Amino acid sequence: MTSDTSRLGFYLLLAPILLWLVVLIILPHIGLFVVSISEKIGPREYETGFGNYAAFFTEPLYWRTFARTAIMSIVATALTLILGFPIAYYIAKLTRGRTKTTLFLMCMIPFWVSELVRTFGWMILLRETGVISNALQYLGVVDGPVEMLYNDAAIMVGLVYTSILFMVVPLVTTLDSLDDSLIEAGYDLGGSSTSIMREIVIPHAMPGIVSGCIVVFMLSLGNYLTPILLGGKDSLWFTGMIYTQFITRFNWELGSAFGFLLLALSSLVVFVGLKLSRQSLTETMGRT
Amino acid sequence: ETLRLLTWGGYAPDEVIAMFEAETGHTVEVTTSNNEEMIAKLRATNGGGFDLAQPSQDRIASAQEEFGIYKPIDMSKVNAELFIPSMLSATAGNTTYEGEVYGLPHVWGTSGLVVNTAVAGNVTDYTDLCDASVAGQVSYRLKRPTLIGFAYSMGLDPFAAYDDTDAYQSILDEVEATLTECKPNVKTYWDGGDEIQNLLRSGEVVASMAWDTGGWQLNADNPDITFVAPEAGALGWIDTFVLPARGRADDAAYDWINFVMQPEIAAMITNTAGNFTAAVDGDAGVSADLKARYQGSFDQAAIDNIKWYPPVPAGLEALEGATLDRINAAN
Amino acid sequence: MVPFLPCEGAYLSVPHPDLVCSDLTKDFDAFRAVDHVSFEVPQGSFFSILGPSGCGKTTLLRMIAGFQSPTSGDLRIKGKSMIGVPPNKRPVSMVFQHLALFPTMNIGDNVGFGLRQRGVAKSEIKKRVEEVLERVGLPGVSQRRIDQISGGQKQRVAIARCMVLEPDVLLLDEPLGALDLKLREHMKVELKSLQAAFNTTFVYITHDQSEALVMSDNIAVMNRGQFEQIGTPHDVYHAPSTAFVAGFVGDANKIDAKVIAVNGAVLTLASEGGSEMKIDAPSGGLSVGQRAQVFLRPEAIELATGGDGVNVSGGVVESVLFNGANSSVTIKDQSGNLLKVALPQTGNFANLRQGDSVFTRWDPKQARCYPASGN
Amino acid sequence: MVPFLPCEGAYLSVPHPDLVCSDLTKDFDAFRAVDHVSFEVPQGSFFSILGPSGCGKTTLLRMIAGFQSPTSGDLRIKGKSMIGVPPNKRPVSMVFQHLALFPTMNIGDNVGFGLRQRGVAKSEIKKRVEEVLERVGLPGVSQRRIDQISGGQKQRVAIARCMVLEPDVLLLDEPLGALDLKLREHMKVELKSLQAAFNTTFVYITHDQSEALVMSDNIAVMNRGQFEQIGTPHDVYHAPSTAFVAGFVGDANKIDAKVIAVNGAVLTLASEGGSEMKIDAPSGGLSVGQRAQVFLRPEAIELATGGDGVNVSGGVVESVLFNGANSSVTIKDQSGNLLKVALPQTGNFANLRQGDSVFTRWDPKQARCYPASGN
Amino acid sequence: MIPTVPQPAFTKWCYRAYVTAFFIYLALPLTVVCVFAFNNSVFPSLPWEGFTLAWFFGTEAPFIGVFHERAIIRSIGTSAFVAMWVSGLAVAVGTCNAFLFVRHDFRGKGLLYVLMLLPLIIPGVILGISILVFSSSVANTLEDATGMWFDGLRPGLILVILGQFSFITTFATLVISARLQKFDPSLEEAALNLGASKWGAIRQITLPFLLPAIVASAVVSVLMSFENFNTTLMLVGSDSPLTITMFDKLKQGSTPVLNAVSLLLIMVSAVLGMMSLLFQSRKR
Ligand SMILES: Nc1ncnc2c1ncn2[C@@H]1O[C@H](COP(=O)(O)OP(=O)(O)OP(=O)(O)O)[C@@H](O)[C@H]1O
Ligand SMILES: Nc1ncnc2c1ncn2[C@@H]1O[C@H](COP(=O)(O)OP(=O)(O)OP(=O)(O)O)[C@@H](O)[C@H]1O
Ligand SMILES: NCCCCNCCCN
Ligand SMILES: [Mg+2]
Ligand SMILES: [Mg+2]
Repeated sequence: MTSDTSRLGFYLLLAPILLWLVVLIILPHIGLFVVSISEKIGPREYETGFGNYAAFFTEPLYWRTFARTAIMSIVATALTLILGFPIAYYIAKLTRGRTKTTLFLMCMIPFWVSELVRTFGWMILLRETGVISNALQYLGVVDGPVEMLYNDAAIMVGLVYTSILFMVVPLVTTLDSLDDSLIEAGYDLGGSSTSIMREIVIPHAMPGIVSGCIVVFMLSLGNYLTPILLGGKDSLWFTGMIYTQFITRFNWELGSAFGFLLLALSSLVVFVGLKLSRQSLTETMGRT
Repeated sequence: ETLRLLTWGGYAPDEVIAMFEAETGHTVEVTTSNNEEMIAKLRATNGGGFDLAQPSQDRIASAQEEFGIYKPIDMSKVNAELFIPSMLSATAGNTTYEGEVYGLPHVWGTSGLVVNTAVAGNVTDYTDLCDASVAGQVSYRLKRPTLIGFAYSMGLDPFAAYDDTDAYQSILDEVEATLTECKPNVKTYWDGGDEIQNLLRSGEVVASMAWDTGGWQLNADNPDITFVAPEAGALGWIDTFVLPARGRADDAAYDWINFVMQPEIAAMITNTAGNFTAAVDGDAGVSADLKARYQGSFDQAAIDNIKWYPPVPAGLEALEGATLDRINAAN
Repeated sequence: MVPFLPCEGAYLSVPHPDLVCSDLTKDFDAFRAVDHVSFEVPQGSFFSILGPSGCGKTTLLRMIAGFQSPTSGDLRIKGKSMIGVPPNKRPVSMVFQHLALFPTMNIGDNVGFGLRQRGVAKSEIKKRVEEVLERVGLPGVSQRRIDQISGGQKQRVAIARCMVLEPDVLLLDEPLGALDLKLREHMKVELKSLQAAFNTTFVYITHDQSEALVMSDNIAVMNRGQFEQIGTPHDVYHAPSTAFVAGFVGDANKIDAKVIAVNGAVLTLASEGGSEMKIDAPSGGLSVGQRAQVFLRPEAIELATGGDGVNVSGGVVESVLFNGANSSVTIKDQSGNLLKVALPQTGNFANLRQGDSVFTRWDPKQARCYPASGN
Repeated sequence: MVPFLPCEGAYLSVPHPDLVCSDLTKDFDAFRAVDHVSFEVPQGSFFSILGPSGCGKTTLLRMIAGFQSPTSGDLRIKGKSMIGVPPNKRPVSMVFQHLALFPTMNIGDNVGFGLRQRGVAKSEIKKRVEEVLERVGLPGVSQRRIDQISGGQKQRVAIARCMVLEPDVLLLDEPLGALDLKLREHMKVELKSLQAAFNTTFVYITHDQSEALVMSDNIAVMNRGQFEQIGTPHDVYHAPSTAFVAGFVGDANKIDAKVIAVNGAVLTLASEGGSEMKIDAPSGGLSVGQRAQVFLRPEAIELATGGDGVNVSGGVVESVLFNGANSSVTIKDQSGNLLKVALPQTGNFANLRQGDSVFTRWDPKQARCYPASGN
Repeated sequence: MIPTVPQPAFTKWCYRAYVTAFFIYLALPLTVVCVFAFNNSVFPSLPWEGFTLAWFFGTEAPFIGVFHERAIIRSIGTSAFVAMWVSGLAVAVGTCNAFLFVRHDFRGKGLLYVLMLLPLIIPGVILGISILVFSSSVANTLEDATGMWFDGLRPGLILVILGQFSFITTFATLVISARLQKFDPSLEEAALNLGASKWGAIRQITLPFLLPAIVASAVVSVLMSFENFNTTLMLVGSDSPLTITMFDKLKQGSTPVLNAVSLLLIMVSAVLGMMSLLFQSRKR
């Protein structure tokens, strides 16, 4: 109880988190930045400069892919929200007891297997010789095989699938905490379903919506497998580009710059999202 | 000792490993990969993490120059008699950097066309993949062999331009235009050997630029599908043995090299990988079917027309990369 | 957009009670939560439903509000049947147990919610919100967040939110339950005066008898889904019509006894311990030999230093509970029965100590007596 | 391993109070939560600290338990100073406000926890746990989880968990605060009898005057970190030594007035409204012209239909609060002062209605009077 | 909208239909993956060639079952090894963090908390490359200076473990903090009051109370580690965890062996997930 020992305890608790954050997060990102501002001018020769960033802005391929990735991620986030909200609402407000637990668990199932397996499943379903194409032919809806793989829609399906859980869970949590009597009070005061949704339910669910959207957006933006495996020849993804720079092109410098830009983009979108919805990172993410 | 082997799919069949482990007492851990990733991994580890790697011979000298990730071959530990002398010396020539030899030949083969002749018999050259008759049913890799194959097919000579950056760039520009135009024809760009085989086998793809071995393996199941040496010439490659700079099990690595180059073992590898090896008498034990398929694809003219990859000068891949990116991005 | 303006005009000539429930019943599967309840609440009165936890009060109230539909029976407000009318179309408003103020809105928006739903113009809403807040004694708070006001103020905001809609009937589900003791005492009085000021019909449910007694014009005492008695607070306290009401409303000594003589209205009973007592009260048809329960309020018993007469007995002080004005003693009579007796507020007997001998006396008219039931 | 066996033997000859606090003070930064508090608690007595929320009760108790260290002052238990002794080495046990039963252990493990810390043998622990559970009236529950018993039972388990350690002093921090009304009434009586049975010194804090009055041998009334009065429940209720105590303990009418005459012990005062009153009580040195506060309990005022004399005045009934035995009326006198008057339990004046005229009368000895303070 | 407010039957019906469709959407890919593990064909696709267990137990090429695929068996071992370490480290550090954030007030706490949350909004690939780039440059510097080799700083299991740990710890911290927040500190005081030492109180009271959260976060960490791809991809050396091996195989083209592995994975994680949930609800 004396202040000496509690000081010691405090520092003992402080040490691991500092070690973790400094050694694994902060220093590596500084390192990444340092590498991103070194330009390669010959074999094993480098000099400092913003050439890599310049390359990004002068090469349309790079920034287009960047924009494309951002836009598709935002679309995927919006889709996930639209598809997930009714489900979360159903689980939180329209079911009780065992049914509720079961449905909630069922939402978690995809999370329990790796993204690779999920994506693999979609490949089996969507490919030209896949299950859906065959089923449609069998039902006589189409006469020949249909290719549903290798396009942006397939990517969307995969992204939404991969991330829906991260939308539904925080939504269920926040909606659960919405007291039924608030909704009843809304009706009692003459509200309609839409006005109650708009004025009571959604404002209450805002922290869940925001935290769900942040997580889904981050997952989509940083996704690699889904666009690679489900996407077609035009489906470039910025993470794939980073991978290419690091692995195929051995160009760590440009890859680092890309990485930093992606980081900046994600921080920016998250920041803007938080500002627009008047939420704080600590409050929304702290409660997931 | 544990031998950590970084190689292509099919180059280290389980039965061979079992025999090797039984004979030498080493254990083998295999990581399958491709040229780019092999180099990338070794670069990231600064030449560590693996004890033996198998990139293609054209990609060794430049990587060594840039990253210094390999160590020279100690010929005294290699049983040179197991190697076909011409290949040994050709590889030595192409993988010399600052007077040291870094590579030994292992498997060789070609890239060309794999075609379902029943539906796409008209595809006989790389550029035929862009023909309207096979629209949406074509595949190739978005990698440098495709650029080079198309260049030859378009009447250009990319290898000759290797040392002239500007000339090479203009070749690339032409190829880029063609491939960009060809893009709507492509179903998907393939990545791994089995992937393209699956696409061809299921009929989703009917013509493709691919490795010869894939074509021959498919031929066994479906006689309509086979490897076709393109009119402009197949692209010849040799995959090698190299020692990562910081490999820890050199002895095991040399043991492995000497073991797999024995004729019987080489034949086993040929039978699984589908490609012939640089082992003396390696083709003796190879199945007659495979030989027949090889002969069906390559007549003497075609063999003479094989374009063997010269070493890639440093810096060239950056140009190619940019071209590939632009093709990828084009709409 | 204005579905329930107070129904005046045509109806005014016929003096309807505001709320009429007839034979209202609600079953949850096999369990009957509300059992053939009938009552009427006249316009402008304060009607309380008092009963122990789980007796069905909330279920009844929610049927009136439209959140449960009755299994059978009818429910009329201002003469119109409400069966099948959704909650947002009924001319009733409800103050929820935990108030259910919308935490995402400020006070003005909370109070204005109902008017917004009716499509009232913004400026008009603002005016009426200010007005009603003033009437509940909270002028100028409309910009505050709901966590910036105290519990008692929240209470008033919840009422204002309902009253701004001018409902025919205001329903209140134990709205004081969450407040602390002192505040509850205060709000009891305040609620009653708000009701008087608005002159709206209040239907109030509670399990706290003191709340019901203090505020109501009429009280319905509910037990196991049924109404046991409906009456004024005075009736319910002084003339409970069942043993349950006698025991539940107010403090009472309960004595198990047997009738040994009936003489007109006067019963003579013997307690289990053997002491005899006389009761002059509605007997509920008790006859000699029947077992009965006698209820006797602590304040109905007088202490004396000696004497005899009807219902006088000597005893010994078992314990003294000093509690200011509410002090009491427990007295054990000769036959071993314990009797709780309120100490007179005059300060007499304030020096009584454990073990002292003392006499008790009570008026035969002050006790109530019911046939012993199963429980 | 047995650091605080009850200190008997040598000490028995010297009759120490169990707990002595002298000039105990606790500052939180600039804020003084406990301000020079001194008191003694004799062995085996029930000592309550009564005060409004935030007055520093918990802080004081936590200093005794060792969770806060005093800024200044001394604190002795059985004669030994406890300054610097860590909480796990003090011979006191504490019953926490929310009981703090360990949810991860069953009841037996909860009660045995302290003995395990002392390294008592398993079989011995089992025996003593059973014993103490029996003493608190809960034999055989040791295998149950804590969520399998009721609130009142939890209360007793929490006490058993402390008592098994035979502490010199048991501290209780509003242990009834979380219980509902009926259970609280019941536990009040039960706690007192448990204390008598164990004959352990209890230090009990509460903001509920009725708890303190019913249970305690002595009550300290605390306000803003200071003790305003220490005395028996009777003293505190009937002879409050400060205005704060008079207002806080029990219900009282508070009348602001001015001294217009002093005649020995009898003061004559004029209320703000102008009515005159006579008070015969310790005056606290009031002199003519001084402003004063008069406290008058509702039950000290008599109702009459007419008459005159000392402290008699006519008035009109402003409102009637019918509440059974605790009914009262508010009466407005001619000068507009409101007076709350308890209705006699005899049933007289039960028919009083709003607007009736009535007279009030009170004994000059029943009022208390203090100099008006700043607030 | 809620059960107590009546809704038109049609609305209710549509809503249910949507929910059903949604759960079919959720189940479909996994079902398909599992079903094709039993297809007697070398492709995980139609047509259905009959039922076989060869993709589990087969020894004859091309029907080599999971249990005879060296690479897969080895990578499962690698994954398990990585997951154990990651989960152990993450839970340990997460527990410390929880105590730090819940029990202590200090300057810069808010900032540190935001930093702690940061890994949630850093894409996994970036975490991977930043650690790769940083550790490589440290290794290069050290090696240039000392002439020794620092293999731990090169891609390999250590970096994979650190990489996964770097963001999984955030989850562990959040889960454990949430539980610690619900802990009533007076329980610890009660223990002290009953004679326990400071550490004894934590060990006997606080940690058992945290146990459900600790177990839950350990399980979640294991699952996250097992399925992590993005970060691992950049840091992997010669020992690749299961997802990487499967990805390599998938790129090569796929056989139903992958379905078989997936089926096993689904089963194991379902069991793990259930266990942690059961544990949590029982210990609540
Ligand atoms: N939706 C329901 N399904 C089944 N039984 C219910 C339901 N709602 C209430 N009950 C049961 O009906 C009975 C009455 O419940 P109700 O809530 O009306 O009691 P109450 O008088 O309001 O009690 P309290 O004072 O505790 O609020 C209880 O026994 C309860 O368990
Ligand atoms: N750790 C602390 N730091 C600063 N101020 C404190 C601290 N603990 C208590 N206080 C302040 O000291 C005063 C007394 O607090 P304490 O908890 O002792 O009151 P209490 O009488 O127990 O009130 P309650 O009846 O509400 O429990 C309060 O104003 C409180 O805000
Ligand atoms: N199945 C293995 C094929 C290996 C091909 N190596 C090709 C190198 C081309 N540059
Ligand atoms: Mg209720
Ligand atoms: Mg307190």
